[in-house]
Amino acid sequence: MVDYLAILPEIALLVLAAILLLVDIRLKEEGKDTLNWIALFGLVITFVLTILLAQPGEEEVIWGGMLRHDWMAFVFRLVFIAGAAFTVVFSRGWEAIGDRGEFYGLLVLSTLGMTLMGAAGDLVMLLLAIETASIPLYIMAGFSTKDGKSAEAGFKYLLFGAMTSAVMMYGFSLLFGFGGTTDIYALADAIAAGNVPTLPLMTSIILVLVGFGFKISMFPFHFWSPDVYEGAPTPVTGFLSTASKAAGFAVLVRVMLVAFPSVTVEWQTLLAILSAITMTVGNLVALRQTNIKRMLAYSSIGHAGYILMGVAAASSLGVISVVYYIAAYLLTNLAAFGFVAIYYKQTGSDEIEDYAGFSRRSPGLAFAMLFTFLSLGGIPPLGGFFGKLLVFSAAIQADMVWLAVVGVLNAVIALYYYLTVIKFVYLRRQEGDEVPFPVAKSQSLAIIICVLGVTFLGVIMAPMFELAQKVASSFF
Amino acid sequence: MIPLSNYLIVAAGLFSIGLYAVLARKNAIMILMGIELMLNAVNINLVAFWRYLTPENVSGQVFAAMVFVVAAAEVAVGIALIMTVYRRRDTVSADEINLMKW
Amino acid sequence: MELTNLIIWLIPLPPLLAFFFIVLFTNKNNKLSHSIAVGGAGLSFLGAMYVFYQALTTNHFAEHPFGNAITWLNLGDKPFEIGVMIDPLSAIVLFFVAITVLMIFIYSIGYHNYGQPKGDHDKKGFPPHGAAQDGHTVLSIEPMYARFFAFIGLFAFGMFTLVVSDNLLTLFVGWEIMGLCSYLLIGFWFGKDSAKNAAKKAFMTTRVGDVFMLLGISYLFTEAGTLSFKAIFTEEMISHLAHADSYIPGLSVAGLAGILLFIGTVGKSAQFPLHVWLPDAMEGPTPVSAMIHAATMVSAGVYMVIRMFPLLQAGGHGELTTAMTVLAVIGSITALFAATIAVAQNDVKRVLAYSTISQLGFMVAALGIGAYVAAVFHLVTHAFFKALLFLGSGSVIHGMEHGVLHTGNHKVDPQDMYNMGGLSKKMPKTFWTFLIGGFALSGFPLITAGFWSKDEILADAFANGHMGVFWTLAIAAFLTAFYTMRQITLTFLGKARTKEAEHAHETPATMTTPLIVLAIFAIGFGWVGVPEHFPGIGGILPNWFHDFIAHGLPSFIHFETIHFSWTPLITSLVVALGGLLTGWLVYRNATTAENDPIKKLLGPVHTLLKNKYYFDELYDKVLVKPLAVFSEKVVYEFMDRKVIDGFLHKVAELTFSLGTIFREKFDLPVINEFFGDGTAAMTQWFGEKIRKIQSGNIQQYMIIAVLGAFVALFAFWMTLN
Amino acid sequence: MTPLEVIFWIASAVILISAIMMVTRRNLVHAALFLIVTLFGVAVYYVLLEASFLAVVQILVYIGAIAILVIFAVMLTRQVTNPGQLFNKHASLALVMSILVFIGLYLALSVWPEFSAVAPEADTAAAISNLGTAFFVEEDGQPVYLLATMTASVLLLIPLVGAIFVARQKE
Repeated sequence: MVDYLAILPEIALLVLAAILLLVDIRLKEEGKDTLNWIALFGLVITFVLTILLAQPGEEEVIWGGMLRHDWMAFVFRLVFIAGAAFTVVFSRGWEAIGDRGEFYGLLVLSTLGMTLMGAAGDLVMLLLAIETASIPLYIMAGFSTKDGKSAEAGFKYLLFGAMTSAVMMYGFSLLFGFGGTTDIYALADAIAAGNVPTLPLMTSIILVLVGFGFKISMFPFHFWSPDVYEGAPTPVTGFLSTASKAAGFAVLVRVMLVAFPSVTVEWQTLLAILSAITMTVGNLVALRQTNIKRMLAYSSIGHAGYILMGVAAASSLGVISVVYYIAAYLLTNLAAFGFVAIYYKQTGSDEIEDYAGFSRRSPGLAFAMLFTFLSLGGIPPLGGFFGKLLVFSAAIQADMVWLAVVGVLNAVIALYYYLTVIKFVYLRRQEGDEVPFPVAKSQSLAIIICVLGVTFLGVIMAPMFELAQKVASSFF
Repeated sequence: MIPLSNYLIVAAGLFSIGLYAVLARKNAIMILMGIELMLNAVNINLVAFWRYLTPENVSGQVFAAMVFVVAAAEVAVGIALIMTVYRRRDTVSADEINLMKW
Repeated sequence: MELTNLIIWLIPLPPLLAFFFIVLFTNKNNKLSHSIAVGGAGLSFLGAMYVFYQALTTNHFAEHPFGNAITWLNLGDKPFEIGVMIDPLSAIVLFFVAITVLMIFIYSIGYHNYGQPKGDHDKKGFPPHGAAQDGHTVLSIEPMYARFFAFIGLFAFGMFTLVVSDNLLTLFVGWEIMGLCSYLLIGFWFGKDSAKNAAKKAFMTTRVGDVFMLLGISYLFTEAGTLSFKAIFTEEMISHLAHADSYIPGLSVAGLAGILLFIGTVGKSAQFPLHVWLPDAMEGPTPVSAMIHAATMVSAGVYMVIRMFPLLQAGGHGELTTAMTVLAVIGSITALFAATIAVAQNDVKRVLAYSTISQLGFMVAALGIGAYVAAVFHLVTHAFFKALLFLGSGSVIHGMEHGVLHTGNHKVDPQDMYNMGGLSKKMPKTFWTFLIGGFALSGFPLITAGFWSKDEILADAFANGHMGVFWTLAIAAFLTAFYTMRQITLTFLGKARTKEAEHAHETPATMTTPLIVLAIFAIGFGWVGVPEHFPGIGGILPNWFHDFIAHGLPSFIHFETIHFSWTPLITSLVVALGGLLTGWLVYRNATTAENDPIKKLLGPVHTLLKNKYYFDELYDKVLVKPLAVFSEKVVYEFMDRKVIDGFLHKVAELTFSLGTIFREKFDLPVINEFFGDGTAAMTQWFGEKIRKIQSGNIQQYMIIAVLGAFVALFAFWMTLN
Repeated sequence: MTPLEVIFWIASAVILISAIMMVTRRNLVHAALFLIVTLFGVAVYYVLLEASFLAVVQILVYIGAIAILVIFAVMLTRQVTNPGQLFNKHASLALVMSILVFIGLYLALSVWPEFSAVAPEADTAAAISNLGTAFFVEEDGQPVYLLATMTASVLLLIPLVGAIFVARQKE
């Protein structure tokens, strides 16, 4: 019974996907708005059900070891479902996707894959979960088939994803050979007992990291993300940059910490170096961008670098910082892409220059944007700040002061380009900026929730922090 | 008897050939075919490991079967996306599909 | 006790509520907005005074400071607590902050021309230009009047939070809120490019300090496991921190953390070499200058470093630690360096800006030589007289603007002191209060507060044998008196040098009343800290200040009472009076900026001073430009276009074309190829290759990914062997 | 050499040579045919490794599905033969990289003690029936791979939805 209750969210998501796909067939063209509401309510209900019924209890290993029913799985489930729900809100009325049942169905299926990624305790399950999460995203990125850029985004995303996942699978096969088991938790002991030398083991780890690095857009596997983020429909980009990335981190944390304790120092060093390069590359290139989606893409590469810092720390505080950072980052980046989506729908432009006069057209939205960008930049007392603080502390605690210094310098650079956008929003004017800006009720509500959430995470951190502590306690 | 190493070396070779197709062939369909080669290399590995190290346990074969599923799904979606791009741009050459850059 | 603690918690709240109220509800109604803001500041003021009174009347207050804490985060075995604390240091800081903040709020009403009509052509983001009324032009009300009060409310909230905090984290929160507000307020007139740039500069420069401070905070937290002052400043903890080695050889954990935190102060309190933002910040409205540069933000930097004194002195056993030496050197350099610049400035506010940097340097240097009480004393007196001077200068500018509106000649800069002169008769209240403030700044003997605090710093430096610091500060003090008198002479004395100055007007009571109140403190506050051994009057009044503050330090830190000595006293008398006299003598007949007497005397050095030692230009050349070029050329063009793409080509060419090239170049007649078509062909061949460079190419991305994985593995393999 | 070894060497040669042929063909239909040959070679491997179920799946399902899909794609995009260059401008580097990857994998694996292991005697017939049940049936009250099977079915649903979506675009 525990087994079924534990995968209640997955069951609910599957049912929701089926409903969406079936209802779509029956609906007439003018009634397609309903799909958005069904998807939103379905996800909200799933979210509530998850909190109420699927909290982890005593028994952790379920489904014959396929899944782990622990706090990590639980927290990340909430993260993914919330991400999907916000994405649904921002997809509302978006041309070519907002009225498509397939789109919502794929979104929900992808979320299902992610929730499994967060919980997978077995390489077989992990592989299936990663693909279940990724393949719908390839289609979603290329969903606006009338838009050449979108099709190209899907195309590039698929090719890069398929290549890296093939490399990752090769790594999986080697791990299976070294350990003789597919259970991630049994792997550590089996590897230790089987006298696998460090070189082949590190080879398999690096191969696996290619796949994980692709999901979290870590250097040098990040190249796809600016192109794909720019081309994909903006709501999809928001989902890619938050939930999908968070899923990658969930897997990375679990696999690294659980399966490879014998070579912790080696992979720690590797991840620390990659973290430093990732954030530096992301932030420096972001400085030069003129398209806001591309800029946010590079900025999210930078954020991936910060989060990697917490993973590289390989400590309890490290895991806490990763979870906390992801929670704050989820809300801020979803809101950020929300603004981009709303603005694009009104003006048809993604250029940062065209944000001039935004504050006049919609003071409330502009204020929320200010908030969001300040949180991304790590200004207290917002969630982004506390996330950064934790990540830096984790790095320092792990004796990687140099990494923290790199992180701090990067934070300064990052602040600059966030403020550049704010400069256009608040200080520049353009013709016709007296015209006010209609925003759908559900979208303003979503943005208010994001902003409040970010402030909450920055001011009253105890609840989230304790949750993150529980997550960490399943590893240490 | 055939040692395990023989299978692993052929698998590594197949993987590298597939990788070369992915990295170097311009035609996107060829890239997908290259990925198929890589996945087959993975499967040779899995089955060989199963037979030589854990024949009493079926997990290697199950794993291989799941790789089939993944391969099929990726190819199907891949071809769908390639068709979309082809309709818009009249080409399937990976290096001509570069509207977005820098 | 309970009531007091509750009030301490509540002190920061009213200005914050005022901020929200004004922003959300009343921003259309000017009167209601300023009433709410002033009311909020008033409530905080009452609360602060109550707490201060309780602090004075409680026995053994220093041993049992007020405050309590709540658990904020449960970090497993050690809960993370935040809370409030009022000990002698924060009590005295709270006292002056509450007074000055309230005065500045009231002053702002008049400064922003409340009660005047709306300007004819005034736009948001620009200073008001005046309105036509009954045929002549009068001052007009600030177009963003309500918004200003909202911002300063938030700012006050940040400052109060910082002062009542019992731990570094909430202190930092207050610190950063002020950083944000200073950005908003310096750039209040964002329509002016200069204001916009100044705001950006202030924010970015202080941010440099802030990140180091944050690093210091996290480092301290990792090592000490707590950020609470009470928990850190225990004998065991301090000695633990003093004896643990940090990453930097020769520095203890306490030393490194202290220096990192101090870099935060360097940014916030505009110490050398991060001082560049403060003079530019004068682009903000004058009450902002008073608020940021006297009462709150820059003082906060010094307050923080004073607060961390037990950490800075850890391990020194009475001798100077590395951290303290850093403070002493930076402080002295700043004090002298800024004072020399102030001598050559003609803008009435800029002189004060550099003077502030210089005086903050005095405090930092005092702390650096261990003169804890003197540093606090100067912090308080300086807050009073510098707020007074800033508000006074605002009043002068206001009066001059009157004149400008009267004559209609907008080319005349109302802030240039050479356009003034003789204002003492036109604006008597402003003159007398400014005179008091100026004399306090110069350290006019016996009657002004500035004398007592500055004298104490010099006496301390002398008594403990820090002669380098002593003489540096003495020269700085002389310059202080000199430029102050220069300012007073040019502004108020003599005859009016322009028509505008002739038509200047005294400002309304909302502006002059705060001046008078602050002037009282600028004189009277010195009397609470007269040393016992001072000849003649020492001991008449008890040296209350010294007892009160010194007892606030943890008991394991000991001070030796310094013995009275004539040398520092005479020095401070000579520099103060000498400076004032020289200033008056040199400038009483000054006419125009071109004929500035000092300019003739110093020649090219004057140009150097006037241009602030070219520090802005230096930073622009060394930091700003290179970074821009770096991101433009190196990252964007070089990294992206050349390195990644070029690298791929080069590698391919090297491996595969090497053989071909060699065969062709050596097999074919070498000379013919080399001097003939060969070079041209090579160039073309390269050009062709480069022309083909493009990206957005997914396979190129893949190659880099595989290459990256391979390099990682190879690097790992190399470390194995 | 035992007959098994002979079969192994022939299969290896078929796999590698036809893979190389596939990569270098200009005509995409030919390339697809070589892919099918490679996949057959892999199926022979499965037989040698006594994984007969997978061998059957490889031939009946996989080759059918993949090869037909690829050939359809080739036909639909009318790109049977590639005009212009076969390889992109990084081809030479890609070749170096691929060779390095092969050498790297070989070197890394060769230090593993089990690298040259010999196959133990095993009752592989039992394994087939175990495999059949492993997908669906519970073992010791624990459904071992049941959830994986269900996820795989969801995963297969996705391209179905995607295909419908793409097919509808024609309108």
